[in-house]
Amino acid sequence: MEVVKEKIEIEEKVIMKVRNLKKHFEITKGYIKKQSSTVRAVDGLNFDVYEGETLGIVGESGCGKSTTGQLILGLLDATEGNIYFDSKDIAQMSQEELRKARRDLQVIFQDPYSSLNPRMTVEEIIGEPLVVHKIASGEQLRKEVLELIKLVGLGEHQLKRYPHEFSGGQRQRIGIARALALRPKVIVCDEAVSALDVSIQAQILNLLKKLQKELDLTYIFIAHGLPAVRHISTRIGVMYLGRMVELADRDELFVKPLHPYTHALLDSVPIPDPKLRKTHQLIEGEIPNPSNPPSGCHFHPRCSFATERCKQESPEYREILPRHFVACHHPLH
Amino acid sequence: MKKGLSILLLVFVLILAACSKDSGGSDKEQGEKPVEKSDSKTLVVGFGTDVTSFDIHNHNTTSTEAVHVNMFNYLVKNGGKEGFLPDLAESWENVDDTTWSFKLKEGVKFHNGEDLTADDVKFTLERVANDETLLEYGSYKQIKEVKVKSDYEFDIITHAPEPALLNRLSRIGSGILPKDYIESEGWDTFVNKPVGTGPYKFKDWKKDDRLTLEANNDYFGEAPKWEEVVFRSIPEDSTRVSELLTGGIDIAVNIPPTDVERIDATEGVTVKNSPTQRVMMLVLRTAEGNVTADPLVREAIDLAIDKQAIVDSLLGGAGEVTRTRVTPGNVGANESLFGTSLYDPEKAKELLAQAGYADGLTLTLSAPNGRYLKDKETAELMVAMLAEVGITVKLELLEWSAFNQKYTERTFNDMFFIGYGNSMFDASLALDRLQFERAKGETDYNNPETEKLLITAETNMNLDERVEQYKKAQEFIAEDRPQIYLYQLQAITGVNDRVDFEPRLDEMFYVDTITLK
Amino acid sequence: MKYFLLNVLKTIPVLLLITLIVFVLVRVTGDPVSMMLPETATDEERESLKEALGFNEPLPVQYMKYLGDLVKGDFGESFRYDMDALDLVLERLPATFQLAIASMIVAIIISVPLGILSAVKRNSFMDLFITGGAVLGKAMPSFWLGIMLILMFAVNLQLFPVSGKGGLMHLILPAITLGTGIAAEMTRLIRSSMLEILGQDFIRTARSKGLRESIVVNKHAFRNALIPVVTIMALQTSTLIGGTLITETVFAWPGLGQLLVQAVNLRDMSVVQAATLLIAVFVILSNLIADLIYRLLDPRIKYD
Amino acid sequence: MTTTLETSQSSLNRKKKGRFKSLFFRLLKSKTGFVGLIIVLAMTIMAILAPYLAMYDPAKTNIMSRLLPPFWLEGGTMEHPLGTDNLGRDVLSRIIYGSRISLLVGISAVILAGIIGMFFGLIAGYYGKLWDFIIMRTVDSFLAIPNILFMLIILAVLGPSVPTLILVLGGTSWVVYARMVRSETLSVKERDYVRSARAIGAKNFRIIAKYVLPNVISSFIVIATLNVASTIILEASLSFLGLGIQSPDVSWGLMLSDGREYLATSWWVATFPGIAITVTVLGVIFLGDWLRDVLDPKIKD
Amino acid sequence: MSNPILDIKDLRVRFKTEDGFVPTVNGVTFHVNEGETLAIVGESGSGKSVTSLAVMGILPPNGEVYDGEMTFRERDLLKISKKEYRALRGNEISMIFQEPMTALNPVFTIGYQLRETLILHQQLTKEAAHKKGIEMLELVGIPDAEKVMSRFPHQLSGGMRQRVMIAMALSCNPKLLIADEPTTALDVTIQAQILTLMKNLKEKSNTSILIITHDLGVVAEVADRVIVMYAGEVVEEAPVFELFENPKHPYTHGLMASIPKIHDVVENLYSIEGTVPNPTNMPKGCKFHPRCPLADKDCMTIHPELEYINSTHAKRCIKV
Repeated sequence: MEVVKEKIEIEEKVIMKVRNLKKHFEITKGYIKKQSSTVRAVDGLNFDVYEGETLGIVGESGCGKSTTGQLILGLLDATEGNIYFDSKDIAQMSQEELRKARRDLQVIFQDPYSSLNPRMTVEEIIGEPLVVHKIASGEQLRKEVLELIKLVGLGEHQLKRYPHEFSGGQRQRIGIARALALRPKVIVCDEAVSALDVSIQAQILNLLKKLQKELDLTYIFIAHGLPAVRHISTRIGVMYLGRMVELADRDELFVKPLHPYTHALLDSVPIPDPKLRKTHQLIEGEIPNPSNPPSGCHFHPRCSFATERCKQESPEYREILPRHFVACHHPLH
Repeated sequence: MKKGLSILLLVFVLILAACSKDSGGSDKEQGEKPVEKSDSKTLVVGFGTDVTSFDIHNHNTTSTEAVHVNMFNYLVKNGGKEGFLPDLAESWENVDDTTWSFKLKEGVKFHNGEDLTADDVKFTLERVANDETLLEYGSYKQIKEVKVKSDYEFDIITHAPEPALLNRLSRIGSGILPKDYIESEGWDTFVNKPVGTGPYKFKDWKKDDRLTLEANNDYFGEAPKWEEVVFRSIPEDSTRVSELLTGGIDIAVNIPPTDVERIDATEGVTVKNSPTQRVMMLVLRTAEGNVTADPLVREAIDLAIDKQAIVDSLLGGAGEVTRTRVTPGNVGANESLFGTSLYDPEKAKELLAQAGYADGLTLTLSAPNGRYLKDKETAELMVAMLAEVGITVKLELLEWSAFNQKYTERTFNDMFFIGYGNSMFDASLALDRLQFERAKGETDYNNPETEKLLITAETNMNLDERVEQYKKAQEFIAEDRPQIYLYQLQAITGVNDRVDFEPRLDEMFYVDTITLK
Repeated sequence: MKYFLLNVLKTIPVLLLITLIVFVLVRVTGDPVSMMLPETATDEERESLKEALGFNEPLPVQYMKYLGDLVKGDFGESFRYDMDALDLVLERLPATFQLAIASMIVAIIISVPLGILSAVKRNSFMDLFITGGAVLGKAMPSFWLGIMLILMFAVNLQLFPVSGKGGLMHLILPAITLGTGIAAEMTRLIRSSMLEILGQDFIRTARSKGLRESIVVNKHAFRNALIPVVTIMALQTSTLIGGTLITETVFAWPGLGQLLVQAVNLRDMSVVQAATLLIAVFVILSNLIADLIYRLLDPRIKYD
Repeated sequence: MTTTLETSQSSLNRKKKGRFKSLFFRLLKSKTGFVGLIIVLAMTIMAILAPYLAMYDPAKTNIMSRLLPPFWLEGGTMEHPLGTDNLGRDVLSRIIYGSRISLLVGISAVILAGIIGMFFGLIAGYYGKLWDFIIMRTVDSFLAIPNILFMLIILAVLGPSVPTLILVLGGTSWVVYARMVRSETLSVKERDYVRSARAIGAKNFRIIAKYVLPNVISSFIVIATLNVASTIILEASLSFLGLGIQSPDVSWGLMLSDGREYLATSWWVATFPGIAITVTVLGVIFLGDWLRDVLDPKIKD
Repeated sequence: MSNPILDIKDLRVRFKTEDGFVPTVNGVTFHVNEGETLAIVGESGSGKSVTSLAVMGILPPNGEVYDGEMTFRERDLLKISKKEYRALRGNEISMIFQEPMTALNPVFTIGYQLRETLILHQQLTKEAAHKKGIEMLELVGIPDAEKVMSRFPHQLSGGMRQRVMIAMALSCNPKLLIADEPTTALDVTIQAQILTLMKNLKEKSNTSILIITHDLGVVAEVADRVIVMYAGEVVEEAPVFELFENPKHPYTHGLMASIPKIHDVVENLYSIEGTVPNPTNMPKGCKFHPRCPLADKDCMTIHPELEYINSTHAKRCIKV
């Protein structure tokens, strides 16, 4: 009994709380802003991240998932809202505080070809965080770097090389090693496997899983590829036009999607089995322009269940079932 | 690519070679295609610079005046040896030390039809004598006032005795202007549509391109010989030569000595050398603290420079060596010092040894670049010549404006190289810089004997005595060497054979002295 | 239009800076008076002229005065010509324009076909020849080229007049002289721009449609390659105007360039200032126009 | 798409040889680049060894042997293989010595301009906002005044000498670099590796020094190389206007400009320095183009 | 068995680089039958796109076919003149590309680009071509076709642009449509739309499709037959059902196992170790052997031939 209770407590320990997070971009035409429009890239996000979990965030282009990642990392200033991390608000931190906070918060980027400085050796790249935070130097630094590079499955002989001498998968490993250098608590994986070939993608996904177990990491896994997200995540949030439309435990979401968009999204994924060939339940139309989103529920013009209410009223994001949040006036099931 | 490169270079060199062959020079054939003759009644003269202004009191360029003389008339003309000749003034008389009385020719009309009267003379001369912002103010401030006695009679009163007044009145700034026209239309109109009394009147002026004059058929003198005269401005020497060679211009001034042979070899064009008022010289500091303070050193410098060689090689003969600045044709010229020069490097070495510089010495020479004919090369050559006798010269070549700045600030070191002109045709302007007060910081020349001669001559109204004083002073100067005179520059002018042209000492272009053959 | 106006506004600080730069350049350093008087002038004469022209006041005062005058449209007087500096400069503008435009046309006539050809025949002997020629064109100082052209075409062959401004024939040699350097630059630019465009996906699309290569190149590729070229052409205006300083002197062309060279040499400061300002305005203007053309050529910008 | 990937992979392989070694190998493969390098090296060596290579003092005049033609023409001798000028100075020796100042001025001016431009470009690009505004407006102002006019005015005033020439050439052309570095910085700033440096917690200075600068420098080197060529030509143009190098110093531009009077009569006086300029510029541009191909993947052919 | 309209035999393509020739397609053999959809699947660097460009005759300037045969409807593509080839392109063979963002010329309107092909190949007048263009746009499901004709590419979304590309490719009723990664750059929901559209259009016409993709999901969805490429070679060829049910080659096997399944979560994914070999430095013997779990000494030396296990299923492996 006690054991079970403890387990739940650990599981439920919130490491990050995102509240009412907004990021609006002013799009300016020409050099002097006059004809500007606002893109609500992120428009009121609320979610928690639990310690040790992998929170997947999926959505199609323009849904704001990458912006969310950058906001969490403090690489962008939030327009509004709070991001509590270790009880401190990232959104309100000064540059200097942010610099310190980053020891616990790291990132792996999408494009392995552009996320490593081409003018630095692998050793420098991986050691950089330790040098910047004055954690290690000299022999100590070298030892740490060596440990890190082995951790991600590369060899010592590769330390003196430059990024361009590596393949995409290997670069992503270097990126992971760099992210791990500071022993962070949370790593944001921003489309970390999207640019990789299938066979390499599998290697990296396995590596990420292994590292999570060994190092007690929490991942925020941002991606558009549903299969990969499902594979690695414990919980998954679905975003559409800057808003979270659904958030639930992985299996719950896949088996019992409540939001029509989630449902359609899952249904659109081609299954690599010709026997399951199907006629898709197609969503009509295109993803609207984020600078001019539809009124009410942003999804209503493409939704086959939409009613008048959906056009008028923006649905509340609420916990319909335990641990299952959705923003829909007419949830499925 | 190597192949391509070499081919390209080959083509490049071939074009050049072909070109150089065609255009004569090193190969046997010299000169260009013969220049065709034309009998057009339009005369085209190619200058190096444009006319600067029609405000005759506010410019000081000889080439501008060379054009103005065709449009305006002075009161008197400087006839050189013939003395002063009447122009607008019919007669004149030196009444007392400070008063000159004049009588104007009657019936002279301006181009706009107005009559010329004494009021116009008063207007003209008093303007330049009183307005200190005018560039010619310095040459006319000696005039106190012009007293009009009648329409055609007036007196000029000077502040002090002014022996050179007639010289002043026969040069830049003394063309007589139409008072009524200027006063009613304003100066802005005048400078754009100038009106004078001369044989040619203004037609059109495209700045930095051409000034066109047309015949004034109402001219009070001999009728103009040309229908139209065009003064073109062509700054680049080689372009001017090319224009001459293609018949584009009839007369080209300032021909580079290098092109003389080529022009001479071309049928239809010839080159004329003529003396000018400009004398090239080295100006030395004689003050204590400079090595040039030692007269022996100054003499050595003089003896070390082979002036004739410079003239022959660099100027293509377009110069005449001299030991004085007052050249023939000027009042007070000491002709015994003209046409000769000293050159004796052996003696120069001895003098240096005597002065205690047996091991050589070092001094600085500043020279302008691009101001005078072959100035840079001359300076370089002199440096080489001085080196032969053991004088190491640090040559400071300065672009003209930079040179001029140092010149006015008087911050030159031991020596500088300069060419002075003389628009007054009188020794006073040529020698006044050697008066002690004015020589400070420049030559610091201070020979009491010379000083006395110069001061008295300046206001001496006894002309013969005055001339003798100047001649004497020149001898002292030639021995003291505050300035080492090198040579009188000659103007090299290219002339199309269709016209007869004799260059003048004052470098004026009296168009009507140029005739169609 | 609104966009254009906003860009015009942006040029105000630039213009102000330029007046400052020009003022500092010209006024702080030289002594105009010494240039205005002959070698034989006395010190008193110099001083009195200085006083009379107001050069003895402190520089900031002079600058403010200068700015004030500018606002009133008064650019000062030319010492050399004794007339309003602005009028003098404006008078010269047409000649320089004529030369500049002719040179640009020469540059375009040379560079467009050669640039395209060398891009299409990349790495061939033709390409080599053209790029080599472009380098040569760049490497020849224009005064040298100008003199050579005069010697060859005006003196020897007598095909063109030597110098001066007149009819169309007078324009050809100076335009070639000035245009060659620009053409060299533009040929290289068009080549690299074309090469970049020829590697684009839509060129592959055009080919996959079965279009003739000439259409692919001259229509699909060139229209796109033109876009960066327009911008660079505008940037070349400054070089072009700078080139007139030399070309006009060689060919005795009565334009702004010659005026400037003489004005600088004679320290005719008002003219230098007026001309420099006017040139700056012209360069800025041509950049603005290029920007407009750019927008016309590239629909992506117009609608974004 | 695939093809570019494949070629980039083959270049991956090549780069394993080591950066400089591989650069050299690639240089050997590019014929124009190789020619360019040889020319530039030859000119540099000529400049360094001038006193040993030249037969005469470049300023040594000899009035007796003025305007001698080159040896292959009638009247020419092997004593003056490329002839003599109007003061009887040996043209070949002057060309050899001229390389010193031409290259010195060309290279130093570019270095000076590069340093200033790099500094302001980085600040404008990285910090943006007001800095950017001030710097870029200044750049615009400079760009609106033609280079040569700018120099003409300053040199007329300061007086031309080697140091002022370098100062002026450098001080007026920095804007080109500032512009280029700024735009490169703006694009580099958006790359993920700069983001990741910020995510690591690196300070701005470190990011500029270790992440932005090294990635901007290759385009910078390309532009700088090409500008050495323009500067050499510009120096010649200034000589034409009488504001270039002054005697007794020798530069090619000065020789060319002085010799222009003799183009019609003694062509060798101006032609050989002209060829020296052309060949050097050719070499520098070839080298620069090659560097562009190698260092700057964006403009890669 | 129906007629092959495209028959490729032992196709070899190489690229000229600074290091000399780099072979990227090393003896590819396959055919496309009338009315069928053949998928070529492989990872980046496998040579699948180069193959398609070679068929179109639009290899980049530094690429060349240096060996092999390509026959399209009895015509030898390597022998016909450039002019004849041009007449085929966009007419009988047409192609759509991966990046709809960049595959359309940004400075011309959609209408212009659509009309261009029609005027060229079908000799239509401008008006007729315009009308046909609108028809085609409607056919591919573009609303407001009339308006879209006067738009510029950047004014359309990615999905719309890909539809335009398809309309353009199909406008002359091609016999063969080559689709190079047609949906890779699109969002999932849009991908589903495009794939459905392609399937529907194919059912209406009798166009054969050669689809090139790295996504086995797409393959499973649309293909009739599949060839798997690795390092410039075909390693397996089979009808789609057979391939997914019974992959023979270890690479095909690995590829399938390494895809995360959306409905079937496993703790650890199968992964093929190592990386794709570099074309300048190909392994000897079987090109897959360094990454192959079954490889032994023979695999290092023997370069296996493509052998047919039955009339439709071929593999290039000596171990299975």
